[in-house]
Amino acid sequence: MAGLSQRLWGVEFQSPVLLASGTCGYGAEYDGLIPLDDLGGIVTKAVSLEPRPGNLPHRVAETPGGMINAIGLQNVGLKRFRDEKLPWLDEHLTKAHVLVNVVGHTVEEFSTVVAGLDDATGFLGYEINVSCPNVKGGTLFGTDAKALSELVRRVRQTTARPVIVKLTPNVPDIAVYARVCEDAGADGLSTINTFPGMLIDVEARRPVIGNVSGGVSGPAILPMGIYLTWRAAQAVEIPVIGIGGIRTAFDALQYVLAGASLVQIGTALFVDPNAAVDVQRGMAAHLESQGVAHLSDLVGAVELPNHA
Amino acid sequence: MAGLSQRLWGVEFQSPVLLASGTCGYGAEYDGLIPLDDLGGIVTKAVSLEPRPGNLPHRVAETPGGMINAIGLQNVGLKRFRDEKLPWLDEHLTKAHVLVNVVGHTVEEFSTVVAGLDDATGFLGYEINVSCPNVKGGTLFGTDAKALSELVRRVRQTTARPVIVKLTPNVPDIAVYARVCEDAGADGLSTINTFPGMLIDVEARRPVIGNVSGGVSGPAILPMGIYLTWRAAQAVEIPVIGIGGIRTAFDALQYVLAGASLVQIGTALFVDPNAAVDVQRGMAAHLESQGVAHLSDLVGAVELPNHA
Amino acid sequence: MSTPCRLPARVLSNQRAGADTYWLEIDAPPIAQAAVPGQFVMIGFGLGRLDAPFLPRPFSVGWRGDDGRIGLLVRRFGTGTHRLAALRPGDEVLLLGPLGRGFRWEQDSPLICIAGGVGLAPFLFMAPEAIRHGATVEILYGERTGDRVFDPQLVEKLTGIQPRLYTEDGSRGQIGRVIDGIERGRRIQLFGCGPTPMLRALERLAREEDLPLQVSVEEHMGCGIGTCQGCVVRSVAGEWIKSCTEGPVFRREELSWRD
Amino acid sequence: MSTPCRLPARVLSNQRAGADTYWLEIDAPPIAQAAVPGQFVMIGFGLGRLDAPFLPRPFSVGWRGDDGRIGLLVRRFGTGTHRLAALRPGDEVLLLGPLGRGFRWEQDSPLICIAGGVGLAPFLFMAPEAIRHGATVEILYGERTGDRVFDPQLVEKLTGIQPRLYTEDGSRGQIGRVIDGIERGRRIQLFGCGPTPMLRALERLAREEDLPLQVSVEEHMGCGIGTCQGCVVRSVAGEWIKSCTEGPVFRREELSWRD
Ligand SMILES: Cc1cc2nc3c(=O)[nH]c(=O)nc-3n(C[C@H](O)[C@H](O)[C@H](O)COP(=O)(O)OP(=O)(O)OC[C@H]3O[C@@H](n4cnc5c(N)ncnc54)[C@H](O)[C@@H]3O)c2cc1C
Ligand SMILES: Cc1cc2nc3c(=O)[nH]c(=O)nc-3n(C[C@H](O)[C@H](O)[C@H](O)COP(=O)(O)OP(=O)(O)OC[C@H]3O[C@@H](n4cnc5c(N)ncnc54)[C@H](O)[C@@H]3O)c2cc1C
Ligand SMILES: Cc1cc2nc3c(=O)[nH]c(=O)nc-3n(C[C@H](O)[C@H](O)[C@H](O)COP(=O)(O)O)c2cc1C
Ligand SMILES: Cc1cc2nc3c(=O)[nH]c(=O)nc-3n(C[C@H](O)[C@H](O)[C@H](O)COP(=O)(O)O)c2cc1C
Ligand code: FES
Ligand code: FES
Repeated sequence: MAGLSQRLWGVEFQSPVLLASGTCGYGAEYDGLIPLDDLGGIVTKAVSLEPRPGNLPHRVAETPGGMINAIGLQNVGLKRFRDEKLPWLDEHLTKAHVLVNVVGHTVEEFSTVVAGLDDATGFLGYEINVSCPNVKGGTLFGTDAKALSELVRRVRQTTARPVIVKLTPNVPDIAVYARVCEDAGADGLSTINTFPGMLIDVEARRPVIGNVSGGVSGPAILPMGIYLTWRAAQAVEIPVIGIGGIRTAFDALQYVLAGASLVQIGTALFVDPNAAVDVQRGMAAHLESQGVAHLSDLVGAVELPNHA
Repeated sequence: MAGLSQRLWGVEFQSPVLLASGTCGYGAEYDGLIPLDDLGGIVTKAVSLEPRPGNLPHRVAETPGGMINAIGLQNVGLKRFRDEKLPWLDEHLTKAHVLVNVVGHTVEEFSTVVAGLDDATGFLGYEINVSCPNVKGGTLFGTDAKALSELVRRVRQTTARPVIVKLTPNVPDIAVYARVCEDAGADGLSTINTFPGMLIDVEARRPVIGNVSGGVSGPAILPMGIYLTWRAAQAVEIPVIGIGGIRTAFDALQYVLAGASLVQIGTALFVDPNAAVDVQRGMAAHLESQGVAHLSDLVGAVELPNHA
Repeated sequence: MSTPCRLPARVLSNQRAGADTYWLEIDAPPIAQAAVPGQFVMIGFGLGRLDAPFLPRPFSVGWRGDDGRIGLLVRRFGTGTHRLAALRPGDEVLLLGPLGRGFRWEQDSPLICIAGGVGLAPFLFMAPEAIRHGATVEILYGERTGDRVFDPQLVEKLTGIQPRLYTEDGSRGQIGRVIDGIERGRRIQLFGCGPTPMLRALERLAREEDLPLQVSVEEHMGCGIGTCQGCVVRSVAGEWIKSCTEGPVFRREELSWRD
Repeated sequence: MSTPCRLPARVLSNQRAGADTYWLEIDAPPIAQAAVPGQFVMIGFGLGRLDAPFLPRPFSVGWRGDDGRIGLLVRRFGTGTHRLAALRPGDEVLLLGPLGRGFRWEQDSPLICIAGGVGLAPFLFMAPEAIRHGATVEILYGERTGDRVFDPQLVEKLTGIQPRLYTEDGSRGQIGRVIDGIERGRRIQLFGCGPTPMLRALERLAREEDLPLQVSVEEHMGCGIGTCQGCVVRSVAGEWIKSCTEGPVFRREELSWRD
């Protein structure tokens, strides 16, 4: 699958397909089930400074063509992540890259997590999560251009590794936030995180989700994700990672044509653990059948009609 | 279906179920196909001051669990609407109510349309569309609190009829815009319009939709619509109309429990013209089976967990 | 035009009639009775499912039986048509139809029907109807490849006539484009259904020869009944008009043929 | 625990075994071989469709045959289980399993299995396995109404024993709650699977009588393999722990039983 490889942030990605944060744990959970190291990489569950307990159940439920989740960023915290999770990744992933998804309540917390990981081995860079809808204040940075800029600047100063910012879809114009990140020194963008959603158990007259609302992901959000990725990619020069509802190679290729250099697969993994591997294989087959030598030839290659 | 009736804006709605703007034309298209006058009402296709030509095809396509449309507010304009479309509604709908969906580029245009219709018969009030993602600048009012406030104030001054404002989902917090509308004198809110989305034809490397992007509707957006309706209803005292992805009575009841007094059915009508009639019947059956005397007893009746 | 009817209906049979090509018969008496050639139905599965086709898909009424059945010619194209091609007898579908305006013809000159691919469908219905009323009908039928050609025996059975066949690869019938088969300098009525490039070529020919032409156009449809404005084509006046209610059949003079 | 396996598999049979209750047999040799009682599978349809169940659903392995088949007891509940209940022989499903930690037992005292509703499933698998290894096993099986009772002949065939039956409406078996059938003051091992109120009552009893108890819990699941953190229950230490990997079977001491 030679055509799938790309050089980004100074390293080689053997494939554009990564596993999305929160849907692949810390990698080890997939050990033996899928060939993790053959993928482009994985993005870890969010890591915060202190362990977070997470939300009350139910935390997940199915929605039409997708799912809703309100995990509440339950995670083991910086120290245990570094001591217990990162070593496994370091040892087992030699070709696939690891991005560490980072969350925090304050600029300080974000930068402390980054500083606390930076000299460890086993990962490439950071995906800064300013867009989780499932915790109070979770999208604060993602919807406030000034706070976002300050955050990205600070993280930028803290590390020389790639800093990718994961944007929220809940803004009038994602291009604005994409530019803010680029100007503040981000190396890339991830678009998109989930949409806030809610389900109600009509008989019980109670929210289905313990946290009342949660984030909607899965095929249902595919067209929104493609649009927002296109908007973001049009606005910046840095690479964009396309996320949202990808199930098939064709879904992924839509993101690529819209401007994504890499893609992430989330919810689809729950439906079929082979999803990412199959998407990757399908993308390679498409390149071959269309006589395209390199995937990068397709990045952003959507042709707009003259009138647009 | 006595339990379904409600008094709102000084009139009786025999049912909470309306047909959504843009999915039921000007009503006459359904003549003979479904018993329009048995419904709560219909919301017309957007009416602008001058006729609008609309966007290039393709204008519609299927998405996972929904659809995307970019009609571009093609409509006959104020004069022909008043002369050719309203009389049909006036004559044929004696029990169902009509809301006229109004669009404009400027505050002036909105208020001119409202002023131009206000003394006509055949409709109850206005649904002010500040949220169409398919025309350039179409969501300007919907995402700018100051402009929105000015617009609503102006329309409020122009008419004594009910003024309902249809909000866009593409904002960090819909509660803010809901309050702005209430404070400016709106009589109600409609939540929500479509989400911007895009599809790409991978073989042709072109957007599927002539307008490049469009608005996503249908079951896929159900949980987002319920959430945003809940947020909006929590923020204001005026009635809220719940919209987004409703297919079944249970979907509609989720909106009601979240705080909607009325609901609108859009995309589902394309799948089955009987959708609204069936939803209405199913809601009545639910009230009966649960021993609920009036639908209004369920409006906003979702019980939140103690911790929330 | 009669009011269309919403009809849950059962599939009676589904047979393969060529590569990626299926002939579907559905029990739909009210639609069979009311339909005229060139009209279409929206076929879907109702609100109980989300899988494509979630939105119903438009198909020309491809035939009608005296017993109330209608026939649809289905070519597998995307996800929705793959699902339709897999229908089995007894499966239930939700129909809406008959929809739109059909072909209109005179008895006084031969009807030449130009069918590109699945554009054959409306003519399978039109040919026997027109012949029954005394018209002379000829079908010129083109396919890209021979394997996709709709079963000639089935055509014979449904229409009583044999189309003149053209394939681009020449593997069956004559090699070449269907349009080249039109005899010039003769008073005929032209009817076209097929890919847009074919319809354009046909329009040019009809204009040059000053012949009457009606074409059936294809656009993505939302509702099929004129509410969504999804299915527009450019009118000669430069306006977007709805192909589901003003069409799908238009006289060539009604449409704008510029790009 | 062995690594779970992703397995496209065929339905061999599906029979109605009570009101809203189905017994599904699936050809799944690798899962049948590796499973232990109390483990579960995620069953779904893969990425080709969006209809519920879009996310796979967790079901206890309800039995295994020497020929590689597994049995699932499926109760129709919401949209997803309605679809599973409608599976026909030859249909393909996507399985992931075996998953989680199962029941562990000693040979030295009777095993009393308390099953509420579909909580019967894991014990249909466990009873014969334990009996084969020399244990004494009794199943106390409760249902709300008699019509839902899982076919006693099928239970006999699968397990070789007859559960003591309780229904709340008294229409079959004894009237009352299954928990009332537990004989006190005797050295026994308790195993519970069923609705949370039943498990709570069982825990209280086990605590009072100082008896060992293992329960299988039910939470909404996303992945089934520990990646999503969707399926948590409260541990005795007050932390949310994953029922898919730490459970679904827990010793009563591991969980927090406060509301
Ligand atoms: C009036 C009319 C009559 C037709 N009659 C026939 C017929 O007799 N036999 C036949 O095989 N086909 C016919 N078609 C075309 C048929 O409707 C499309 O092939 C079908 O909709 C494609 O669906 P899909 O899911 O397989 O394609 P996909 O490309 O997966 O569909 C994606 C989207 O595009 C739309 N779409 C794609 N192609 C078309 C198209 N050509 N026309 C309209 N919508 C499209 C679908 O509705 C859907 O929203 C007709 C179309 C029209 C408008
Ligand atoms: C470990 C385990 C073993 C189980 N074993 C069995 C069994 O042997 N037989 C049996 O009939 N049922 C069993 N269940 C319950 C079964 O998984 C649910 O009944 C089923 O998921 C409901 O799906 P639905 O689409 O019909 O319900 P819906 O209410 O329509 O589903 C909506 C959402 O709720 C989730 N959900 C609803 N109820 C449950 C539940 N009780 N547990 C988990 N998720 C739920 C679904 O995954 C979905 O996301 C088991 C559950 C677990 C966790
Ligand atoms: C269960 C679950 C947990 C998630 N946790 C995180 C998280 O910790 N950090 C984050 O940035 N995104 C998280 N996400 C969002 C995904 O990474 C992804 O952006 C989103 O699900 C859309 O992609 P998909 O449609 O392919 O799932 C989570 C998503 C799911 C479904
Ligand atoms: C084809 C189409 C046209 C629409 N046109 C309008 C419009 O003119 N004005 C408006 O306010 N909303 C318009 N909408 C949005 C709907 O009224 C509704 O808010 C949205 O579709 C969500 O509801 P649904 O999921 O039930 O379709 C349109 C939607 C569709 C699908
Ligand atoms: S398909 Fe909706 S107007 Fe023609
Ligand atoms: S179901 Fe995903 S962690 Fe348990």
